[in-house]
Amino acid sequence: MTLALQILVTGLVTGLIYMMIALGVTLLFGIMRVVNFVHGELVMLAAFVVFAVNVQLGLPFWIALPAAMVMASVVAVGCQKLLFKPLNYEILNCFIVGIGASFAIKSASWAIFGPEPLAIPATIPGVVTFAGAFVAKQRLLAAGICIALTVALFLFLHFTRPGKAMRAVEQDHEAAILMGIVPENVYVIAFVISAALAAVGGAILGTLFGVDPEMGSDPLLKSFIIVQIGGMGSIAGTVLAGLFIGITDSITGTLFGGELAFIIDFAILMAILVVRPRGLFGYDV
Amino acid sequence: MTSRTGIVLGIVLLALLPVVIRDEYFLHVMVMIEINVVMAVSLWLLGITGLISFGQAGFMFIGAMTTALLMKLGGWSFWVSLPLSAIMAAVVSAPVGRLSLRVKGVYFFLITLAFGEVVRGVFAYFEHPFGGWYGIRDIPPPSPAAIFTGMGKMPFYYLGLMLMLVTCAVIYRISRSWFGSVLWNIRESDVLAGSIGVDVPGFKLVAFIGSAFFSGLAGSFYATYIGYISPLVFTFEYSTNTLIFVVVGGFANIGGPIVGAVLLTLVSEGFRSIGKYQSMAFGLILVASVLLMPTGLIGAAQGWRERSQRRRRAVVPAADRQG
Amino acid sequence: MPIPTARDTTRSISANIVSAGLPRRQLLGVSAVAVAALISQKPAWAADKTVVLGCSIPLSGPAAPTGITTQRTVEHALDLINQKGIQIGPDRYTIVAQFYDNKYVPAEAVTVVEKMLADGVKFIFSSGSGNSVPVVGKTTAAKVLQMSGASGKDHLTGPQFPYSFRVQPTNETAYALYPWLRSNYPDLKRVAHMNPSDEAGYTESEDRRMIATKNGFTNVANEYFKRGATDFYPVATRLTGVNAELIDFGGTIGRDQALAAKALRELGYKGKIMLGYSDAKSFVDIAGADAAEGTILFDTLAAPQNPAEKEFNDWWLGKYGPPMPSFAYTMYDWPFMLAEAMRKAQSVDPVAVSVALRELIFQGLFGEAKFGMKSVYGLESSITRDIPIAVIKGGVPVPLALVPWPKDV
Amino acid sequence: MALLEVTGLTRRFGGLVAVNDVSLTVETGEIHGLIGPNGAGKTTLFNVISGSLPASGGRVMFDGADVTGLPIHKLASRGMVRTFQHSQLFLNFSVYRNVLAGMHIHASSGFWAGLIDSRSTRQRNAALAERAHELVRFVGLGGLEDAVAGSLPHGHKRILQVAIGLGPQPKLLLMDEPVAGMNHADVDRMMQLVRTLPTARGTTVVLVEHNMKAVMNTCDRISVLQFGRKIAAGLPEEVAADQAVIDAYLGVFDDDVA
Repeated sequence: MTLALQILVTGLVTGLIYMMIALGVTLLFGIMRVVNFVHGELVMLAAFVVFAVNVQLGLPFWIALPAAMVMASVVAVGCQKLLFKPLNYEILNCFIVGIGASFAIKSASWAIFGPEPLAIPATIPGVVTFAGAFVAKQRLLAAGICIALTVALFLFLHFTRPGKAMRAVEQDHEAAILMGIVPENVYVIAFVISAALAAVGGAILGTLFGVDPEMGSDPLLKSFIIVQIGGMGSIAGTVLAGLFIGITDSITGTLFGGELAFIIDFAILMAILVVRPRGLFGYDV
Repeated sequence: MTSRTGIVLGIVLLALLPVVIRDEYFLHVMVMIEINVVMAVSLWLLGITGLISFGQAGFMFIGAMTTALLMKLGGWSFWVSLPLSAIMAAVVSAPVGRLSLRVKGVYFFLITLAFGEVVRGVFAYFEHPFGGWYGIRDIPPPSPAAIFTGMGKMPFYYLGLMLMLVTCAVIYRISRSWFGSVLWNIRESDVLAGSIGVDVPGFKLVAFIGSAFFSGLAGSFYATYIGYISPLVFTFEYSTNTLIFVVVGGFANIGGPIVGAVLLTLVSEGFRSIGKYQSMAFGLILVASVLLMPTGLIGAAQGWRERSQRRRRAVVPAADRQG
Repeated sequence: MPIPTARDTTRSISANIVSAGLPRRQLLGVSAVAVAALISQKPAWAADKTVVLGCSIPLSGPAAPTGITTQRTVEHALDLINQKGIQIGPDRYTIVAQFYDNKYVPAEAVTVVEKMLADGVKFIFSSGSGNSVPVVGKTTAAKVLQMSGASGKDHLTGPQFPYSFRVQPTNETAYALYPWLRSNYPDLKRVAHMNPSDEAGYTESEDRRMIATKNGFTNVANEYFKRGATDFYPVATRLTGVNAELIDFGGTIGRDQALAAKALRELGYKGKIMLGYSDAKSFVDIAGADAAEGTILFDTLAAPQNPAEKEFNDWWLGKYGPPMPSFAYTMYDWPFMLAEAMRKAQSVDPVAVSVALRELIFQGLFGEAKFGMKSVYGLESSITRDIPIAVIKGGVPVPLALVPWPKDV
Repeated sequence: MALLEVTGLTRRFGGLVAVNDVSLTVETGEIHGLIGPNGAGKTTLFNVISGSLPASGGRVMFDGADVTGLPIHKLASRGMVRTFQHSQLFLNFSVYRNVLAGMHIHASSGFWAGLIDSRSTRQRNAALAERAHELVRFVGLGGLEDAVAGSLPHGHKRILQVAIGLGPQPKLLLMDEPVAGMNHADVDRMMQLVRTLPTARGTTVVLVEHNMKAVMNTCDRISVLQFGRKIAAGLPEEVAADQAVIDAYLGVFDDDVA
């Protein structure tokens, strides 16, 4: 029973973090059909900014975080204007350009930041115990931030003008243009939000798992899987799939060991796609 | 026909290359190019059907593993293992294709990616007979040993050259046959192709299997050439690299994947001496090439030629873009 | 062919009837240029008093920290060596290193080594067993001296590879560690093993379990995890369930060590943790001082103990700033050993140098170092030396012992 | 015997019933119109009949056989071909190649034969090429063989789509809004072409259309859908006089004549 609870708690928390990063991917995909491969690098760069501001400059985490969000947004919009827009957001070319940019950024980061893994100290150290299951307070904080931001994203999309414009573009591109919405502006907002989510993800990963140039690659791969299981472009699907993958990871990892978990994850992905080709909540692409 | 003369001349030059340049490293790079070309061209066969796979290394791995097991454990000859490996990759690809072709677009990207990782995971998990993370080492070279162990890389160069030429020739024939033209139609519009009686899932599946077949071939050759395979080799990055060859080269004709594989392998090799900046340079070149030539080198070359022809004729077709 | 005429348009397949010759011609032109480029890249031999040391190391990707640390260390060691030079007869030799990125991918590593062999490099350093094993056959055949910073046991070291040396004790550290543990921590009986799921991890796990059993320990668990996987909670949950008294992290390196230790402590694990190849400072930074407390660090130098270590430490901190990775110390000796062997052999012929290297007894950072382990691998090819051990106390690494290399191995 | 006989066809999307128990008979050689206000379920009915969507209930008999649930390409090889509301063309290919592609089912000389380029393949292909040219001329696109499909004016694109659909020599051509978005001249041209199909190509036609004038002038018989149900069927003048139909459209007639 304790084991089951431990598995659940572990899975929920990691699921929420994955979800956070995947939301940025799905947002962009929903709105402009672009799979942003640089997203993982935004996570990584944001973590380095948090490290620089928080550890090296000694300023509080709550100042470092917005700084990272701003920096990630600038890089993301830079990528949009310089890489994706010139390609008319054509999916395959954007994918490849993203891979190239990601290579270059990662490689440059190794050269700049050096070989040592760095760490951002926990904002609240310590462990919480309930009913025999353990969880670090920092993880609970991370989970809280993820939930808060997801709710904020939902409210933004449904109750603000730019949010509604984004949904309009997502649902019917042509109609949105007729309504006087300028897609390019909506894209910028989407990139900024997506980057901000990535930055928060990076800050959280940095405090939990340390900072290094490769830290964005694994979460990116994970978020691809989540986004696909949830259905490309579906926020609700991404939330559910994030939690789902978090918990399956936790179950397979705990019961069968890390190695097998890796195969099982992908097997689940394939199975879901065979049964529901567009994912849980996806629409035709 | 000048193009035919050009091809014959090219083949003759390639055949003479090791005689002119007796440099083992150069020959090794050429062998890697041959393998990359086979992979890129096999992926291109999917590309002309409008499909993009991120799991091509998975089929390569299956081919390589089949050869490794047959030759090392079974003591079989390479010449038997080679076709069997390609067939094994094709056999595995049939059910995989059946299932994965139910999804389209980005979903297909990712399901193939997942497949590649599952292949790696399975080979890594089962130490017997696949060798686990150790992989399989000391895979023997082809027979006769006198030629393949005693003469350096030259025999491998010729073997690879043969495989490359055969693969290119067959896939070129396919792309120019009626069958191939149907694949192009599917790439243009699979809905329309279906409405006029094309069994779209069937054609896609055949292209998928064919593509896996040639990837298996490349894997088999890789195994006997390098002599060592492991899950560290046939990674997602390897699949991605293959795709990059095709995209940078262009889809428009078979020259695309060939030029892409050759150029990028050489570029990457050329930057090797800059050590830690090699990956950075490769990434930047990739970005620049896609931005400057979104339809690939071949597309850019065609566009350039068309523009110059048009300028010569000074005829501008009145294209009506409504509807 | 029913496919229409050559007048068909843009992307149509027939367009290449006309163009088929072009890519081929382009291709040939380009390859000619590239060939020229490749050939012209042969290292500029600085007269006849230079020996080239080719290094195939990961400089990008997840394994990059090892490669970058190695490159910095080797550069410094060679600076020191070259200040004096290597006097062979009337000639004064210096060693020039070339660093190539093998990306920790075997095929890349093979290409790198092919390039070095073609360039006439006679001394090669290779990092990572997956990158070293596939090339050792080639270097042996070419009579090139290969030094590997890798596990890989008899796949790299043995009578069939007379010019291949392993310069870092990896799985072999267990030969020294477990007897030391038995006498210093007599209460510890139940050992759990945790390793990355790759060949280094497998090698470590195999040897450590075997050696632990020989020394009277009970192996209660053997876990593998995917390198670079961020969340250790699942693996840690498994490990906390087996009542282990000691968890041996084996081939786990870098960030993974800290994350695993942190997860284990957060999940309530109370026993001992033992790990190696680490940089103590970043381990404590990431794991947190509480989680790191009491961890035994093998083959880890907590702080410089002698002038040579001090000099190296100061140089590193001066040039790259903190932290100084402990891994660098373990990569420091071999360039000096190579130079010394050349001096002893009075030759830069790899075969002669190999013989001298095998006979060399070298005073390294951790005392006497020599190539040995004939009893295990059949040839003196794997480095043996004392193993420094540190322990984390109050958030900082403290030197604990210098465990002598067992006489019988 | 009727060429197409649809009985009790139903299609649901979740709770929504887009096509509700529709029965329909199309005789060989006729031009059958399918009309109804927006959202009446015409296109869905088309999609179900032509195999683009599975049916939730009911049966489709074509040419004496039950074809319910057959995939679209099997229906095409049995002689039932559909065209699409939005121009579906091989946009980057020439007009000639588009039409040639339409003859796919007559070209399948087998995979290997196609590869080897045998004499029989060549002969068959030569015959196909001849037929493709004939078809291009038949639909009135003669001289435009080498034009890129994507660069054609809208009206030509729709005509080209019909030509592609005629490639398999269908017994039945299902046309989804063939004159949508066309100007008067193009509408007349298209309708003239449609009227010749039964006699010149032996092709029966079912067409969904909003353009009432075109439908009334062209079709032999008309069925009317509303809210997924068939509310009337018969000769054009009968349908036009039907009170249910008038109620359904209520003034739409005038606006809709483009």
